[in-house]
Amino acid sequence: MLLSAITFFPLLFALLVACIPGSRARVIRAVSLASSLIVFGLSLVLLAKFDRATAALQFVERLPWVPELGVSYFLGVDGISLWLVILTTFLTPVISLGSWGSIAAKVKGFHVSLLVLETAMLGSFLAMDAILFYVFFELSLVPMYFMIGIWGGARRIYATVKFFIYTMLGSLMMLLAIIYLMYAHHDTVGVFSASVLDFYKLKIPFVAGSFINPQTLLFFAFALAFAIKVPMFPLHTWLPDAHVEAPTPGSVVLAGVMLKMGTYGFMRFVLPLFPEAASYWAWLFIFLGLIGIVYGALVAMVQPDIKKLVAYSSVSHMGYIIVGLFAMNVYGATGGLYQMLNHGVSTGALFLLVGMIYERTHSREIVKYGGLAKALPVLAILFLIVTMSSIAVPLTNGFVGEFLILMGTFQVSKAYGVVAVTGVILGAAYMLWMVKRVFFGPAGELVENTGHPLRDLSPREIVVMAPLVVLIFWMGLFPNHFLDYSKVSIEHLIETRDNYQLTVNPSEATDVARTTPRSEAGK
Amino acid sequence: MGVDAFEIVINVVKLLVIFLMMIQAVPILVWVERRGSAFIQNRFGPNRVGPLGLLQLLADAVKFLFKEEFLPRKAVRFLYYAAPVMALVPGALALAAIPLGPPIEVSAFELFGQRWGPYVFKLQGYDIGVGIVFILGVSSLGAYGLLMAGWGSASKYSLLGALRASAQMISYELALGLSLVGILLVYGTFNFYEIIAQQQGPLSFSWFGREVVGPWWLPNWGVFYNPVGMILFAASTFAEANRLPFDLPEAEGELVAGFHTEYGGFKMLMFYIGEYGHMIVASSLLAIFYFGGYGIPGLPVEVLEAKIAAGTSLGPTGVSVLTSVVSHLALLVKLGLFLWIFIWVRWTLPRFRYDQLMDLGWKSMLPWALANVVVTAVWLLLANSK
Amino acid sequence: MLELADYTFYFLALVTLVGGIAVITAQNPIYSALWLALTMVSVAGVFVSLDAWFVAGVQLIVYAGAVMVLFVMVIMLFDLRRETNAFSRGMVSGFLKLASAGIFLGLIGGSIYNSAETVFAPPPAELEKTADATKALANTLFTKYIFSFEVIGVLLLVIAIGAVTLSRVQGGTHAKHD
Amino acid sequence: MPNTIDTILKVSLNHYLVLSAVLFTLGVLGVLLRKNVIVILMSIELMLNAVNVTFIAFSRYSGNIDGQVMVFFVMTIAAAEAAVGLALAVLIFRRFKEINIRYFEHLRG
Amino acid sequence: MGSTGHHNHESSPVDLIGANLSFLGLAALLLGGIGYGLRNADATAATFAILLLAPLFGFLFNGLRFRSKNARLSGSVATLAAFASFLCSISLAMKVGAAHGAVSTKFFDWMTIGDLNVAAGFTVDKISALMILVVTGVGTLIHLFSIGYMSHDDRPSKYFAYLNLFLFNMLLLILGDNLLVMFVGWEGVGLCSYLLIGFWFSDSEKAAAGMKAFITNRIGDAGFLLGIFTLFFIFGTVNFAEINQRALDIGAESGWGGPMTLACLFLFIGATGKSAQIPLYVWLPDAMAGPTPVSALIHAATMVTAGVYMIVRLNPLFLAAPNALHVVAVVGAVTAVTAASIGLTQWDIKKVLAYSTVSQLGYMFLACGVGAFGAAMFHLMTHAFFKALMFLGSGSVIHAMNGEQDIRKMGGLKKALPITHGTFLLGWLAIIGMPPFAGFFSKDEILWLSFHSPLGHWGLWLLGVFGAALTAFYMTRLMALTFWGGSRVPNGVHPHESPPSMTVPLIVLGALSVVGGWIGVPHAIGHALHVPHFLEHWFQGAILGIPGLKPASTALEIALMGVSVSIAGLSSVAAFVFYVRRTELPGKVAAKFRGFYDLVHNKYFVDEFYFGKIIDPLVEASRNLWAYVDVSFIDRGTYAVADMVRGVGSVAKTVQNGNMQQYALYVVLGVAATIFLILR
Repeated sequence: MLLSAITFFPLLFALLVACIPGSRARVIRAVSLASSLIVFGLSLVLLAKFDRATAALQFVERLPWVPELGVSYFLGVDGISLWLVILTTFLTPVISLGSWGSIAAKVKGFHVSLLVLETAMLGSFLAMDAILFYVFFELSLVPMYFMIGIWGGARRIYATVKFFIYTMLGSLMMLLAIIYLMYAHHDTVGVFSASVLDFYKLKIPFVAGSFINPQTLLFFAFALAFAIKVPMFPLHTWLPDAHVEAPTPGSVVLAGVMLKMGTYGFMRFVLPLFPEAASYWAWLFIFLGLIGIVYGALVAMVQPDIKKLVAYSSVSHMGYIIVGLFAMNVYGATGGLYQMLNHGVSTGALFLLVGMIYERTHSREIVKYGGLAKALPVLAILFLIVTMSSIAVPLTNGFVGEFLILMGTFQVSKAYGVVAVTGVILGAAYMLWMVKRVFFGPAGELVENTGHPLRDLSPREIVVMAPLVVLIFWMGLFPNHFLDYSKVSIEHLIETRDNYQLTVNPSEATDVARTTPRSEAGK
Repeated sequence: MGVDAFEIVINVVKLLVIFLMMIQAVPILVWVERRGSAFIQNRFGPNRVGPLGLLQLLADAVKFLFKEEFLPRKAVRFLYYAAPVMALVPGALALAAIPLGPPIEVSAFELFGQRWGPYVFKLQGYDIGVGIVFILGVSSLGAYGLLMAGWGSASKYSLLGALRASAQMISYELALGLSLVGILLVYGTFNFYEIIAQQQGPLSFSWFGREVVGPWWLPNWGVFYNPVGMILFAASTFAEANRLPFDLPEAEGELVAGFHTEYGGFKMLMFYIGEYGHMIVASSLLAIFYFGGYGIPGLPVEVLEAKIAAGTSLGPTGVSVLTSVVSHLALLVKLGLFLWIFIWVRWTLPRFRYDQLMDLGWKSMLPWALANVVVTAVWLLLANSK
Repeated sequence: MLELADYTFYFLALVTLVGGIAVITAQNPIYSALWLALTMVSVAGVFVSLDAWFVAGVQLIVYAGAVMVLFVMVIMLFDLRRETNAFSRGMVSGFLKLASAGIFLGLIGGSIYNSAETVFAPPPAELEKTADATKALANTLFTKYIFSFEVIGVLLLVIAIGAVTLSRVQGGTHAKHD
Repeated sequence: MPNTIDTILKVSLNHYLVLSAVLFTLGVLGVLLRKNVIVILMSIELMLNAVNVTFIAFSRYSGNIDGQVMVFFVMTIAAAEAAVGLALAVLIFRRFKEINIRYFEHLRG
Repeated sequence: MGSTGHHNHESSPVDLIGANLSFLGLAALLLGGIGYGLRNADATAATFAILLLAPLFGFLFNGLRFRSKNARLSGSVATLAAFASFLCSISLAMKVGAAHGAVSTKFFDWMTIGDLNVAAGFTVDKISALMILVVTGVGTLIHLFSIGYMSHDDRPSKYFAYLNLFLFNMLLLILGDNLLVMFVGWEGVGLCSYLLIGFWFSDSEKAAAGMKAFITNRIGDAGFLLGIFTLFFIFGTVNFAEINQRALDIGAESGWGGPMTLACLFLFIGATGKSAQIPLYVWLPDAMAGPTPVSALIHAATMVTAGVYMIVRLNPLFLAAPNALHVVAVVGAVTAVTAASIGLTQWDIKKVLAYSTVSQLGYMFLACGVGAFGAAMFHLMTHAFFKALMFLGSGSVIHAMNGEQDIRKMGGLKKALPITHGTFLLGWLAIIGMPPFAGFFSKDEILWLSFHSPLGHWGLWLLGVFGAALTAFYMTRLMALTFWGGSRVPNGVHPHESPPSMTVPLIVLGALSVVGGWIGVPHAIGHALHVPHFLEHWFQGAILGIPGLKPASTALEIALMGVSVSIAGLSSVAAFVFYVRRTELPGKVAAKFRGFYDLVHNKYFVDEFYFGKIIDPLVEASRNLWAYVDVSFIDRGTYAVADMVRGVGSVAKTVQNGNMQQYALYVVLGVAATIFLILR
């Protein structure tokens, strides 16, 4: 029940929040914060009970949903999804608290959206049934759509529509592929099933060198959905728009968690489900990932808008993750997973800080800034720390992930490694240049002429940032504390990739047998 | 064939009789009303024609019959003429479903060389198992008469009156129906005979599995079980019949005479008959549901029948007939009382304002009726639980 | 051998169909409504002929008594007179509409003709006494269909609120004047 | 010995179904052809009634009470539909002083 | 800004409470770390813990009260922290000496993934022992110096925090027992360098200089990373000891494509970045934007030598890749000469010293390149002494001149700043290689070995000597223009000697500049004087000897020594003539070789080349990428698809025209079709 509790508590709390009169903004905020903290606490229970010695699924819950089609309510967690779940539950209270400053209107709607979004995100990380996953995956779009569309900037409608249609397009392809897989399961086994575990058992025909064969097409269908979500290089243009228009909490949740749904999808579906196609086409994805790294960094460098810069840096960072995953060795995969968490923490923190700056000056144009470090020293320090994490200075979290990814890439090919490493340089270049233009130098137009003295961070804002900063260093200093939980799963994924199977933790198997959908269908 | 034909004949006769009863009752009621209002208002009333002005009824009838037929210009002929009939028919139909006394059991007898019977004649136009539902359904058709009249007259007063009337009827039908639900829960049946049968004898009910029996003179009437329902029902029937204090549809001050402004003569009379028919039906229902129907307090029908059988030397058929007649008289007494109350109220209370009327219906009576249902249901559950 | 019940059915069917045709052909909506009321009553009769007394009563109360009165009231309120062209225009679409309705009827009729004989060939079983039938109805409604019943209740509430909201006029008799 | 005509005329389930089908088709025609919103709503009531007849007939002929329950639900829905439909009609009328169905075209996005 | 400034001065209660709490927490952390070491391992672990955590503690202590203006308190804490580290360094060095080998400890496993197992492990061997002594020793002195230097600054606490952080990172770099921990320090010192160069960030150019330093370093770091990867995939480990051992086992590889050569070249890229060698030296002169003690500590004595240290650390590996060593040597020699030549024409006192540093670092790489790793370490040490001395001296001068750095506005400061002048003089003598000052021994060993080593070449020696001559010239020029001759000090500036906290370090360093070289007296001389080459003994076992080094004749060595010393001497005499006696001469010479002068004066236009030909085009290209690829191409493509869909939609929407009766018709048709399908 733990996973269901974690997944659906936010939804319940959303209902609770919805019952509070809209005028009681303080109560709403407090309840929302408290509820997301409760969910975080639950996820810590999950962490404490997690058995890190096995690659099998744990805490499995399985109930028939549409028994005729083998669709079930199937939740489970393994080393791959564990940290993403915790990342989600961790970031939500941070965002909730962080939104107190940036969301002034329609507070209730916002918090309801946030909590519903949390459920959707958690659900998609925990769902082990493809249809269930799809449902959560799509559900996550809706609150995000509202977040950007209601609390967004001037061009928010454009951004939301772009965001929505882009993501929708990809996931429709994925739905088709899922249906195909369900039928494939029916053809080989005789019953329908939408369980990812059953999908893993399928042998999907693959023809090297040809495009029109089931595995390749399915591979691309899934990959497209996730590549848009990530987003990968040529499909990334929705991201800067969405980020720029989104309110700060929306950006944080988008960059912090939602992008990870794409990379997680690669790890959970694309790589193990279509091993041959993934190996065969890995070059393409590494290539696009590398382009993403360099291209994202270069374009980030010339952005006139802080938030857009951070958004493009996300493109670059997500390029790393893709490259790491498609390196298909244990370093790349571990690094990729770690980088997902890092990016969630660091870019989330960056967006929060950018939001805090924006709340004070109401502009994000870099040229109007300068000398902010003098006016807002604490913010500047935090920003610098987060920047260091973002550009992967050692002893921050970013380094561990990027190092492992680069190492994995280097193992695949030295040339890939060399290209990927340029991202490290460019990353430092655009971030530091931005820091220099915003925080250093003589006081800029906005810093001087705000009409009121700029106030440094309030205690609340420090409380928002503190856990992120702590985590930045913790993850950088003691990566083993985190990777120990995922190690077995990732090694299992990499080593048995050609014939990947995921089992259910044997100690829980009896429960599953009792509620397996097949026996239900047989009635 | 034979049975069918016989039944049809009997039924037609019964219907005719009951219809005529209703029509005949109306002049009497009109007289009572006029005399009664005069009495209440401390004046004389019609007292010239015949003793106590009783012949006034005849005079009025003659006047109605011989008045000129006319059709207002622009009136819709069909609707104009159909409306009074539509006003009359539902009342009559409803009345036909009401049992006026215990069934007459005719033992088998020989006549014209044939063997007849045994028959059971019910003192009722026809027996429908779900009597009250039928009555409610039929009487709700009464609104059409008003609407047709209002529309067909091509007069604004009429139309407004008709709209008011029908809105009022729909509104109060809810309260009416709901107020009955409580007592229906108590009886557990729709059948009038069964309802009346249950009200014979002294007050007795079960309370947490214990049987409680009251003194012999206190009848087992519905009003003791569901007084709130009774009040609500009575009030709703006033509205349904468009009587004061709910006679907004024909509020003279505003609408001249409401939907029947443009009517005169016999058509007018038919509206009267419809209205009084409503009153009679409503009084009957009140009697049946809350006051034991044709039963006599302290003297259940069986006891009565036994006493008659013992006290006279009639055959079983005769006993049955006599019982029925006595019981019917009991019902008539109750009806007379209730009808008098209708009249009494009319001349006592002032008229509501329209929004007060609607507020009362939707915001007071409907919730009270609902609460009555719930409370009754809970009470029944508790009372019948062991 | 035809019995009274059969004649009753034919009479009611005739009234029903005539009423129905009149509803859709009457140029004046008020006649449509009145004809529809007639149809409702005769449908209630059909129900009675099918021994569904209680449903017939409810049909009278709800349909004939409330819904149709509402219609008539609204029509009268709008003062709708005879319409010069009561039917929507367009030869082609009109033909299409008629044709599709015809096809529809043909298909249903055909299916009735083909299937019902085989499925419901045995003569109908007598239902119990009406009172018992009503009880059985209540039992089914409040046990098997209790959830649907509740849902319908909620629906009605929603509809009531919705209808009130829709037809509320700003500054009506109940508006607060200040 | 009943003759063929009698056999055909002897009322059975099919007769009710045919009655219902015709009534339903009349309703469909009304919806398709009439312009007046209120008449269209009435036509819908007609169709619902036809369905009710079917329900009751099947219920009667299969000895199953569930059909009558369905009729209750249908009636409830019908009442609800009438309430909202009429409210909409009232609004349309207030705005356009006529209740042609074509005015609902203004509602499209 | 006055009000905001005032606002910032006052610490809010929250800040105070936070600072106190964190102070207590940090003290607990420090004690805990030490306790951990004491309990779990032994005194060694505890020593390591104190050595590393003391500066970290200082950083956190000062960093959390960064608003404080109390330079004395901040400086004292920081200096004490550095001094504690120094004491630990001595203790560790003694242990190493006693053990004749490395002393190691391991705190925890940092990363364990697949075959990669990186521990937070630290080791002191003879190389690093020397290094930590230099770093903590010189570091302590510079901390001390800074107390006086930064006493009037706005944010002294922040400054000392950064300085301590730097020390911590530098120690990580030195002590790490594997490449990754070294890389942590490697990047860490880069970060501190960035922060300290941009310490006065309100000045846009200073902030830019910091950024430039960091990014240039980043390029090197990228190379370093690639080197780590290559090494890991060759040897399956990142541990220094294991790498060196396996490199020894494999033996030297020939050719250019070998993995070890590649790894060494990658690592050398890292070294060029950190140690300011061609082509990545451009950041170091700009780095003079930082406070002068920072220049002394980071950009002269310690951080910039990290590249040299790294190569020395991996000397068996580099010896296994001789071609890589050749590259190192050539780059070193060329850098030595180029930087020295630029130094000839600079007017900024610190810039001269900066180019001098680059040049001296070139010597160290030259030494590495010819396999003379001991000599490189030797020069590293002596250079740390005299260059730190000279930077601090220049700091003293700048302090005295109220921030003026242009030597054209100085002159004749000898009288006003006697101690500064005296100590600076010792540094000068050391750097131009006058015996018996420190620089002489170390530089001479390099020159000799570059000539004599089988990995060396006479051409390298020639470059080295030429560089030495240039060094002597520009250093003398600096002395002459700053301290000697007539005063050109502008009116209103009254130079005065610095307080003791600044002069004491100068004196200590001056002494070291004199005696520092005596631990490595060359055999040619030492044999005669019966002075042993201490350093060589010390490094025995830690640094491999030059393979195939033949015994050489003492005469040749002494002759070459004489040549270089006399050329340097002549060169300084010439400079003295130019800038003290006949001050019109430099102008004439400059006019005569106008083109060449401009080239040199403008630093060979390297910055202009980097900016004009690489960075600006890259930024421009990025703009175009954004404008054309993102906005025009991808988005337009998306719109085109969207328009297509919209076109289809506009055709299809005629069906949905709002006419409900038509909808109803569709419904009826649909139902009919369904029935038909069912009946079929």
